[in-house]
Amino acid sequence: MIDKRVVSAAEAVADIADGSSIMIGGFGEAGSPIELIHALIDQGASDLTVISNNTGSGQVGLAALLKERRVSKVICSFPKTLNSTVFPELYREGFTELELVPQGTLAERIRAGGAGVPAFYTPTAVGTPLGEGKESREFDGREYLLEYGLTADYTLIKGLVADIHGNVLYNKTARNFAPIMASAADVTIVQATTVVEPGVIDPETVVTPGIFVDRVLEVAEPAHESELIAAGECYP
Amino acid sequence: MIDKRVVSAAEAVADIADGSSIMIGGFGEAGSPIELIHALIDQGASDLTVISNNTGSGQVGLAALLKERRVSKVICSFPKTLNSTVFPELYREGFTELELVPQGTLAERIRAGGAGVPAFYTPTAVGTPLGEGKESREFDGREYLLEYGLTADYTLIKGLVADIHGNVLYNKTARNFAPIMASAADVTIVQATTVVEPGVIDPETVVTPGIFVDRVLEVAEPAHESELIAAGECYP
Amino acid sequence: MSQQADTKGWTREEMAQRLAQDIPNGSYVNLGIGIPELVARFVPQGRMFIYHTENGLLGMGPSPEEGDGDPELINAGKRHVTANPGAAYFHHADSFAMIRGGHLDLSVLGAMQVSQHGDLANWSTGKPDAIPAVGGAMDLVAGVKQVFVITQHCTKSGEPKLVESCSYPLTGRGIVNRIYSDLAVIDVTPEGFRVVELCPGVDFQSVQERTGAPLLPAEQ
Amino acid sequence: MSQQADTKGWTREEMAQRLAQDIPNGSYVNLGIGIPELVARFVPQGRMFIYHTENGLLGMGPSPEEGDGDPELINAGKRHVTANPGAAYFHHADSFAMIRGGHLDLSVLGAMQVSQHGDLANWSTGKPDAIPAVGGAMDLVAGVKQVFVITQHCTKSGEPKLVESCSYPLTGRGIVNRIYSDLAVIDVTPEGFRVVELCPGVDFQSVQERTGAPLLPAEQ
Repeated sequence: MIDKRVVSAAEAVADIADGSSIMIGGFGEAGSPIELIHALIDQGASDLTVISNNTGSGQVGLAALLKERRVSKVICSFPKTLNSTVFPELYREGFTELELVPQGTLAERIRAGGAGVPAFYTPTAVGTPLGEGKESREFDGREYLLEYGLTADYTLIKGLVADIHGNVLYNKTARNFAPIMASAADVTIVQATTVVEPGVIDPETVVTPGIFVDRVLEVAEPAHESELIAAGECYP
Repeated sequence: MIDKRVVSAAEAVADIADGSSIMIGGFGEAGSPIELIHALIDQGASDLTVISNNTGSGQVGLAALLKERRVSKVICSFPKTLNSTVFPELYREGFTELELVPQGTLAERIRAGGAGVPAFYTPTAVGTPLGEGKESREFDGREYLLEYGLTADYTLIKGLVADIHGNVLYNKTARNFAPIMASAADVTIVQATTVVEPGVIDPETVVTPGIFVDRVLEVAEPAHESELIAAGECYP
Repeated sequence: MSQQADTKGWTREEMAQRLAQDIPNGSYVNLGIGIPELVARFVPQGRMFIYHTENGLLGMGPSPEEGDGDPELINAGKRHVTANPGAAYFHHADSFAMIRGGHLDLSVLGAMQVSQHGDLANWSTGKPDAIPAVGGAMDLVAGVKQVFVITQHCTKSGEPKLVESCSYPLTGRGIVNRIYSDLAVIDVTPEGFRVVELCPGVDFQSVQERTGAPLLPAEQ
Repeated sequence: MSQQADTKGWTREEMAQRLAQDIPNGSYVNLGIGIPELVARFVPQGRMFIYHTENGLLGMGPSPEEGDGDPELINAGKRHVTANPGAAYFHHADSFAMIRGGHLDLSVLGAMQVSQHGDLANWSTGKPDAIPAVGGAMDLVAGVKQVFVITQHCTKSGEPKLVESCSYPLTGRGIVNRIYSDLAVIDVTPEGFRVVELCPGVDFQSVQERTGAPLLPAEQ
């Protein structure tokens, strides 16, 4: 009586409106939910804010979404990767705004957003240009910056196995941002290689509990960014 | 070349000095590291600060440590349980001080302590006696309290399986505070029912990575608090 | 209990069953210790709820057969429970992230007092010799989307539990959405307590007499 | 490179090997991208290090055979790696909790500049047309117990990288403990740079000439 499956990537992302904020899992190509991103390109939503560690490579997946000029802002720690030409052009042109956040601060802000913590203090970036203008405070004689929790309207992530209640397992370092992003969005959409009945996943090993997941899509043979790029693919 | 095993509970706790702060895992009897606590009683350290969700039951485990008058302060969310008579007496007498912390704030303070976050804001306890006198601040029109990260000199926890690098799996709801406490102490000591070689535990399922663990002790048949109490046991 | 019997109100089971009817299918629910635990017995036909217990389990199932319990599979009341298919175990920081982060749909709690502004007192009498113990109650009311209180309408000595202002120490301020008592279902609204439904055979006036603050009648 | 060859300094591999000799057995180590990655090739006899990669793996092993890589098992430099026995995967918040919480023993990083006060610049030239990208460098230097820098002593154009004060944007302030260059091993002390060891065949004066701040001689 609880079944979070959707039948297509198009259905999964159908309600994403212009102006939405979207967290997108992945560190490089590991964990990038390419099929969901491509469905979002087809769907047409624009003026998006994307929260993701990178900005994609080549002209597929996240880079393709940027190239289609759908993203007005990225919140990101490392927006240049090998084969990453799309974002630099949009950034220099002034089309896409960048909020650069240290990787650990980005992760902790997302975790805080999901955990109901509106703000926290961190030692990261004190005394650097990324700390300039930020509120700071001393604890035990050391300086820390105040950072704010981060939430989004949607999260798109890629799992290895999901059950129809939304419990998710990941593949190796594809886990990266997915569990915390799942917790920080109003609507979390998971594509998984295999979708199973409740009870198949050992409750001791669940990484993302179903409470954080709203929609589950089976994508049995997900594409890998590097393979698409090697094959010269451009999306759409 | 990395082997964190110790051969006895006595060796595991040998260096705990008077005045130490000690996090002790467990929620009720689930996850209570009774053998390590009993070794600490034998060892004799006193004037301890104990951070734990409860204060033990009967006259074994944590309750026995209290009864031996080794604990000058507890930081705790729920210091009264069925069969819990030791702490109430020490508290009324004024021997043991109590810092009462809401359960979720206690967990988050420990997690923050382990994660290098000196302080964070939480909505819990606003407008209640436990929020009185605390620094507060509004975010988006809602009031939050400033709470501080919590660390300790030692953590004592109970796992199900550990490897000699210190990776740990737990049994069901015995997991409770153990993973966060493991991250928040200078020295973390784990008793586990089974101790295995590296590679036996699937890296996808590790709950506490070995980086947080300093000593591993095999206790093949750990006692359960309720069974000891039913058998009329008192320690020592 | 005699007080309650006089008013011919709902039994505790009936209160729990009535509350369960208001929980949408697929809800994630945390049940407090005591009467709230009874709610798990009454899942309306065609619905499924997933129960969270803050000590680290989502997908909590019923109590095991006597003697089948695992001392390390317990609920927040420290009683033996089971895990349903689709369950997940997690540590306390993750468990309270679910609570504080607004991921649970409903928290059902008992009460010592509820004020007409939705303040809840359910953790301490405030007596000087009491051993203070709070557990997860303050986190639940601060973070869960909806808070339902299930309680006898009056104390054993006949004092109203629904009051203008709580005299006991608060668990949370302005956080109760709805109250299920043996006499009525009552919403906390910006205007104060509003009766949603009366127990059959119980009239508005008799509930008002047992309530320490003005009651508004059900909206037509 | 010709500049380096003139001074007959250590090769990159020798620098990495020299650094590895200073890592105690059982250390948890994060290796940055570039020269720092070479350190993993040189584990002294009788020791074992556990490598952390901030994208979510503790117990990182060497690169797989060409063609054997899993595109979802990569390091922070996005290269295929393997997982050793005893490894663990975790998400980014947990990974940076290890970093920020002071659980890693050592971070080895490259540098554009290091100041005599231990300030590090290694993430941005600060040029107006540069695409800023920081990754985890600022977290590593803010949280890891010790920070070792491994770097050529001078830039390709011969400018000193060890300076009085960094002209490039900082990664962190006062956080470098020791520098391994092709010419020397140099500590950052409260008094400034102090030579710990000179590359055989390189004299103090020639290192001083290539350094943008005063050098103190090795303590006897």
